[in-house]
Amino acid sequence: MTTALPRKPAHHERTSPTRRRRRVSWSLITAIVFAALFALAAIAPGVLATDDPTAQNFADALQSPSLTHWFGTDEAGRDLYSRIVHGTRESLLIGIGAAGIALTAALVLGSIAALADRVTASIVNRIIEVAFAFPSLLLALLLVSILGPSPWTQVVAVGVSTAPGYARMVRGQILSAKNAGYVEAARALGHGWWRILGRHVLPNAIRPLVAVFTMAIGQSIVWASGLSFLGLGVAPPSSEWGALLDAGRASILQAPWLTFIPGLVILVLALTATTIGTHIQNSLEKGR
Amino acid sequence: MGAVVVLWGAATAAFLAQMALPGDRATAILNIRTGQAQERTPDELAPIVDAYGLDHPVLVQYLDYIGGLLRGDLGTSYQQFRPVWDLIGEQLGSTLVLTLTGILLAWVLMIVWVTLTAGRGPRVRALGSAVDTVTAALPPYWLGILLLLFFGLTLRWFPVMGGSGVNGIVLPALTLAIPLAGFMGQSVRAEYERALDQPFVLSARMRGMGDLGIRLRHVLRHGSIPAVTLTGWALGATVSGAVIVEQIYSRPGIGKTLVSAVGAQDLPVVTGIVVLVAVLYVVANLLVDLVYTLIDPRLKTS
Amino acid sequence: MGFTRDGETRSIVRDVSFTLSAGRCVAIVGESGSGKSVTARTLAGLTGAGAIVEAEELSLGDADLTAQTARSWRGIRGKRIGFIQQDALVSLDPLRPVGREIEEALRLHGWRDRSVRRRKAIELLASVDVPQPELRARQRPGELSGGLRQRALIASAIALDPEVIIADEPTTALDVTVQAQVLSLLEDAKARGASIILISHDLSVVAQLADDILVMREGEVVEQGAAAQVLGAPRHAYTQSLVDAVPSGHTRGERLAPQERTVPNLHIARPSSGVNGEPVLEARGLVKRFVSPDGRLSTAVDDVSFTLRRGETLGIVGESGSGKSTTARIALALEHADEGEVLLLGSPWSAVSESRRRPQRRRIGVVYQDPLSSFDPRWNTERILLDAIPADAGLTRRQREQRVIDLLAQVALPASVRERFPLRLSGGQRQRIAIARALATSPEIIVLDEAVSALDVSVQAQVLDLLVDLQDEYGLSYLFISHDLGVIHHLSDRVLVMKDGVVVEHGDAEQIFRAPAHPYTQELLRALPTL
Amino acid sequence: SGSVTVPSADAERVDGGTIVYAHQQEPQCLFGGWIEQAYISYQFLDNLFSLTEDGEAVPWLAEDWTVSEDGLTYTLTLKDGVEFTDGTPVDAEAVAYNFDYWVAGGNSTAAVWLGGYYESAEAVDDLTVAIHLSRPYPRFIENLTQGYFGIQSQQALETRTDEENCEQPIGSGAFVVQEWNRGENVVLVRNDEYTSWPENAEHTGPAYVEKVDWRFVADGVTRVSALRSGEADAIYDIPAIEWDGLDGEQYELHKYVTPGRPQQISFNTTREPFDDENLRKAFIFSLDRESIVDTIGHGVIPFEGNGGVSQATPGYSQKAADWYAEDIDEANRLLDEAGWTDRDGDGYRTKEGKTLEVVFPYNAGTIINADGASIFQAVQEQAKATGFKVDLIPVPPSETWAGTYSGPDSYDISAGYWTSVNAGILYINWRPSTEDDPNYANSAFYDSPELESLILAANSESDVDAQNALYGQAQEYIAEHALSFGLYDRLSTLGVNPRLRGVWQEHAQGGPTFYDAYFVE
Ligand SMILES: Nc1ncnc2c1ncn2[C@@H]1O[C@H](COP(=O)(O)OP(=O)(O)OP(=O)(O)O)[C@@H](O)[C@H]1O
Ligand SMILES: Nc1ncnc2c1ncn2[C@@H]1O[C@H](COP(=O)(O)OP(=O)(O)OP(=O)(O)O)[C@@H](O)[C@H]1O
Ligand SMILES: [Mg+2]
Ligand SMILES: [Mg+2]
Repeated sequence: MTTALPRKPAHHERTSPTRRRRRVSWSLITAIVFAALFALAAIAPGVLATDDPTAQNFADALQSPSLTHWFGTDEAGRDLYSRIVHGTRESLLIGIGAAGIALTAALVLGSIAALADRVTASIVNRIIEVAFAFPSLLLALLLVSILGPSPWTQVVAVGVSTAPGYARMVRGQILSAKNAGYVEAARALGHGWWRILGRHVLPNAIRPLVAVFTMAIGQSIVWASGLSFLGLGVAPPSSEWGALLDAGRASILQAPWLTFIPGLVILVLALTATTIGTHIQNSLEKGR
Repeated sequence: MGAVVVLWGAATAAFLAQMALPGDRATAILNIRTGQAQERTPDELAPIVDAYGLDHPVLVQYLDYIGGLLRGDLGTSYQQFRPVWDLIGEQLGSTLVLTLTGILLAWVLMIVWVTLTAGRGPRVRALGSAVDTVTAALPPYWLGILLLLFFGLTLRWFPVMGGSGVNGIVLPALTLAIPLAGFMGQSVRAEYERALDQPFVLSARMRGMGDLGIRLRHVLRHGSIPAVTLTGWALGATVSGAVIVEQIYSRPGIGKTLVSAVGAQDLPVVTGIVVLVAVLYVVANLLVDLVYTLIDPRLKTS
Repeated sequence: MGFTRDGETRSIVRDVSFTLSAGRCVAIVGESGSGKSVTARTLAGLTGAGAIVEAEELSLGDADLTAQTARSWRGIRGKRIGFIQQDALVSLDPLRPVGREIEEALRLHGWRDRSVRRRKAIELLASVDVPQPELRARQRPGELSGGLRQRALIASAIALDPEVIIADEPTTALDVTVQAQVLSLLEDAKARGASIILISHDLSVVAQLADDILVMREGEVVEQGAAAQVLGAPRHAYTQSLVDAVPSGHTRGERLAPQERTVPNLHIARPSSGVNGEPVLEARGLVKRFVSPDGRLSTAVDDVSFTLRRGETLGIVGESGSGKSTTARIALALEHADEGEVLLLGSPWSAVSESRRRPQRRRIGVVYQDPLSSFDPRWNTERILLDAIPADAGLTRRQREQRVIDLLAQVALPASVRERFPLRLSGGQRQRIAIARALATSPEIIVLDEAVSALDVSVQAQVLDLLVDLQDEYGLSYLFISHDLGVIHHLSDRVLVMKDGVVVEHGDAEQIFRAPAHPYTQELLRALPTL
Repeated sequence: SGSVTVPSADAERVDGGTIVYAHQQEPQCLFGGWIEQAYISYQFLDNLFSLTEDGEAVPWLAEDWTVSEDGLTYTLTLKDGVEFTDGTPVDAEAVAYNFDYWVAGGNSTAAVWLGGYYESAEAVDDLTVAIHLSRPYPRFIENLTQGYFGIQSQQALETRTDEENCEQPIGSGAFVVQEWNRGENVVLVRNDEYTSWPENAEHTGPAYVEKVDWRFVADGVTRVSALRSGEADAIYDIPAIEWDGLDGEQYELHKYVTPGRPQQISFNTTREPFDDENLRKAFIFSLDRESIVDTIGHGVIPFEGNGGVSQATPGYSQKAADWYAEDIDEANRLLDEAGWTDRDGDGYRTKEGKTLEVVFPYNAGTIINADGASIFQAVQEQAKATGFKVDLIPVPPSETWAGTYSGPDSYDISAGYWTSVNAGILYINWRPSTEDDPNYANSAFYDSPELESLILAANSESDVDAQNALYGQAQEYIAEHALSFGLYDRLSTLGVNPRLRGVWQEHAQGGPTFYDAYFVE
């Protein structure tokens, strides 16, 4: 006799090692395909889009997506698909660069706050707190005003203004990694402090940040579009996605594709990055 | 003590950053008053320089400013001729209402969504976290306009020009809440699923408790801890998040005020807002600590 | 019954049958992973997702349990079946007062009035011998000792006087004295007419309570019968080996596990002097104080002195919180003592700077209770061991890799383990890797802090055998810490009994176990269940 | 979305009601020298004169005026019995005080208009003001019709704080500022005692509606949506792309081409490359400005070829506007001739290793809206074809206002408009900028006594036709020397729900006027 007993989540299950047998993860494969496309677009945009991204064709202005113009055209008849493809490099630069700056700054500050001697640590801690309490929008506004508009400014502005949040996270991670059993075990083996720091503490503290980093990529581009919204975007005719997103804003009722498609692309990038990041993090966490 | 340092630091940073802004402040003040953007002759600028002491050494200006702060005087806006206190006081209420409602909504959305999807088998979980990621990366302008067009223009449930009216708060708050819910959802989900795996969940089940009861009475509390941290952060980040929403829904608020003050190089207003946000941040942190110990009394001692 | 995953079904437990009548206790024993908990959960209808349960009959009183819906199961659980879970220490919600957990059981089964519930919860706590029940009811699990927590859990399980109590490892990880209290509680319940299903890998615990015993192995019942018969005259070889694997005074010098003795590959020069050689580790008047959470200063270790000689095993025994681990950490110079000093191989150890100590560290190794947390989760076994081999050993890469294989062989692990991550290994294998790591530096002393407490008897037996073999072979000295008197008795030459940071008794193992001088030691020994 | 319900032509007027009007930008004060301030203050401050559609100044607070023989003294006669809403009379003394107040910094734009001409104002008697000028200024009265010249209560200005005067100016207008919820709206209530309507108004007596809820809605999409949802009865600044749609849905649309300087681009004539007239010409020849503006402006934004003044300005020269048309060959010829013969890898012209680079900062988000930015990008792209490398630099507001990119060393071309009721703006924009007497409003930094004297002669010419001819010559001079070129005209647009009637755009600056507005059933 077979009876179906109530099916409840099994609690041993998820922690049991047998669980993690390799399976084909379609989401990961999709993510990798997209990542490859993004990379290609960034390195050799001409391969994916042969049209000149700035070429205007007034007769073709504001065409909705079609076979000739996959993503439609903008008010000057520029092909949105080409613009997006050619804007990939700058967008990724902003996304990855800003996330990179944010996390690097966070790592440096966070590690000092967690590892340095009392006085230094508390000074750095205060700096992080102040930076955190400082409205990040204002920080970005001021930086763009001081540095002048360019993709690099965006990278710096977005990166610096999001760094304090991550710095706190890093500090927490390092503090907990520092107290981990394997650190004591390494000490008991007679390893030096720097070796322990380099081999155990930092790598383990950084591990959970992989997912954070990948998430930060998408967020940075959205942040950059916020700066464009405030008139602090990259210089035209750049087709950085945040700028595209913002440029299409006014015509959202009549030409929704002009803002929807860039937004969608940013979302896909965010999803791609997060999927890959989660996967990397999981494989780091669980071993192979 | 720490709070004082944070306030002083934020105020000083704001002051210095303003000083580092390129361009001449007096020119900005005059240009904004005329709606022109051009250079100005010293004669034109003299009255303004005089009125605001812009020719004093930076250190003197700084000391004046800090002295004012200590006396609780944030100065007077160059553009509106009003004490910064009044100006902020007037705008703060609406921003606070917006953020608090937004945070509240975010919590509700996040709890419902995570409770529905966390720990439910691979498909549902994947969907759950994909939605988290997507919502967390939604450009606020997009989201705001979509909500406005759908709920405001098509369904007419809520006003398009929200203003500060009561039912005008819903759409702006949702615009803030949805990405925040996604953001919080990502970290809550992990914690939530971890808690679902805990033995005490099984013992509750063994007591005869149903799944929903377990999720809401036991697991949620464990899962919420990261969301509390993020909430503290969100309260502090109020200004940044609110500005776009305030523009779309034509709400008054501190975000808009800040952006225009930066544009106008209205130093007293900018620094005033920074100090205020720092205060908010300090308060938010205190609240977060309090909520932590409410949720997890173990944290009180450590 | 079995589990289905990814389309393939794995059968976990097969052909288990028993009948339990009121007022009796049936025990299920077997090594880890043999399916005891799965069986227990199945009885309460909570086998888990993807589980397929086939039963010819499964009934409780006159209710057919195979025919229950999710909703009707909820009426049975807690009311007719009380379940005391394995991992008792984490089976109460850490964020809620324990009183609320007990009330919850009442609330779920129709007790509407809050104040009545509250009163009943306090009564229940009192009935399981919790002192100051009103106060305790308001405290959270974290504020209670392990024993109290276990009792609170029992109170919540028996709140509605269920006909059947399922107790899955109710005493694991508890001190002997607390264990005795818990067992007597279950005995009371039994006396009141409840039927008890007791699950344990500890035969001595089972011996106290069970009327009938099922011995499980790999999902099958290998032996089933009355308690006295199964324990006294086991018929099945497996049961016999389980009985044999229990360490105690009787087993001293005997092998616990049936495996052949493996003679490990040599890399440590066999010391010339034998047992009772010169002192290798000396502690003099160690004192360590901590600031407790309420701000007061508490003394964790109070004037502890001992001497560990070459080739001998010094056992430290005592209840949880008695300062054993702190002593060990001070001995390892990982913790700084407030007073007193430690000498390693006759020279100052605790008093010198860390940089002077560092080259010496390889001479004293350590194995922890929880090896998993002592391994960097990112590293596989090979990397962990390579990292432990001293860089100045003058070995080439190839030689170092060979050394890893040798070390694994020394702890009786196959070379294939190198590629694997500790998380993916069994508890016994992990503990062996921890020992291999300790051996990698060719130490003369190994400090073992609860190194076998987390293992089940048969695996524990293997590890203990290994330790004995290594000592025989290389004349290692062990500072062996455990709260398990049996293990201490089995292994130690001399014993240190600690209580509240103080050494209450110190001397030759045989003598202490035979004729304990201190009342505390006597109490410990009295509480010790025996087969 | 379908059409709005249009009441029948003979629908009854309902008295009272509140007009919800969604405006774009919120000023820092309700009175001042920014056009946004003029728009709102026009609702509650009366001017001395009002401008008709034909550009004629007609009585408002002033009943009449005379000018002395030498053109240096204007004598204004005020209406009798008009009171400010604080109860004080609108008398000669108050008006004279207002003049001094503007010049002393009370309204910097008014001060610019009066600067160089105004000497003093005096109350001759209760209702007679004499204004003394240092030079003849025939268009003086017309200029006074701009919102910058709203008359405020002297008592209020003298006795109240800056803050109060900023927040609630006291005038004698059809409405009174009731409250200002910053960031949200200004509530204007009807002045029931109103007696001083302008002569060109459509009715007399107090306004029909009781209130105007003047809201600030920065986002164009939101404004249009508010109009469609019926929440707003009227909105300002319709995005060009929405124009046809709203028109089709039967909303009443108003369009006003602002006179004055159009949205034009001027060349920095003090440095390379545009110190060379031929290069300036080459740049203009490179552009097909009309199709750029027609495409991006959706046929709503008018193309403007004239670099001096807009087509709505009296004295406009069509000849100057037509001076240049796209002529790529000519552009290339001029460039080759100037020695910019080589091209780099991207197709930009070079000369002696230097790229033909044109720095073009624009004030993103403040003065230049999204359409403007698109038009500039189109200019950039077209100029690329003939080898100009135009570097568009979006300038953040803080730098914009600080004038960072406005000095002679900071740009090659710059864009901007300046509203004005007449071609007198030419003087402000083209008065030579010299070392000793810099004129930063002269964004070409062009120093030509010839041009100056043309404009000055025009300014002082009292005969309208002769004056227009002189202004025309000045515009042609600008075109001939390619000092600046026009792109498009600045518009002031309104969209009005058809159940609200009688809204009109005043003719000095195109702001909405609600005095005559009323709802119908
Ligand atoms: N939900 C599940 N899905 C798949 N396999 C499971 C599940 N729960 C348990 N198992 C497997 O069933 C086997 C028996 O597990 P069980 O927990 O009953 O062992 P046990 O005898 O209680 O061991 P221990 O003494 O360690 O508690 C183990 O191999 C375990 O991995
Ligand atoms: N780092 C520390 N800070 C504060 N108190 C500590 C610390 N480490 C240990 N203690 C306290 O010192 C006492 C002795 O702890 P120790 O870990 O040595 O006990 P133990 O005998 O090893 O117990 P167990 O059997 O539970 O491992 C305990 O009361 C413990 O709470
Ligand atoms: Mg078990
Ligand atoms: Mg211990």
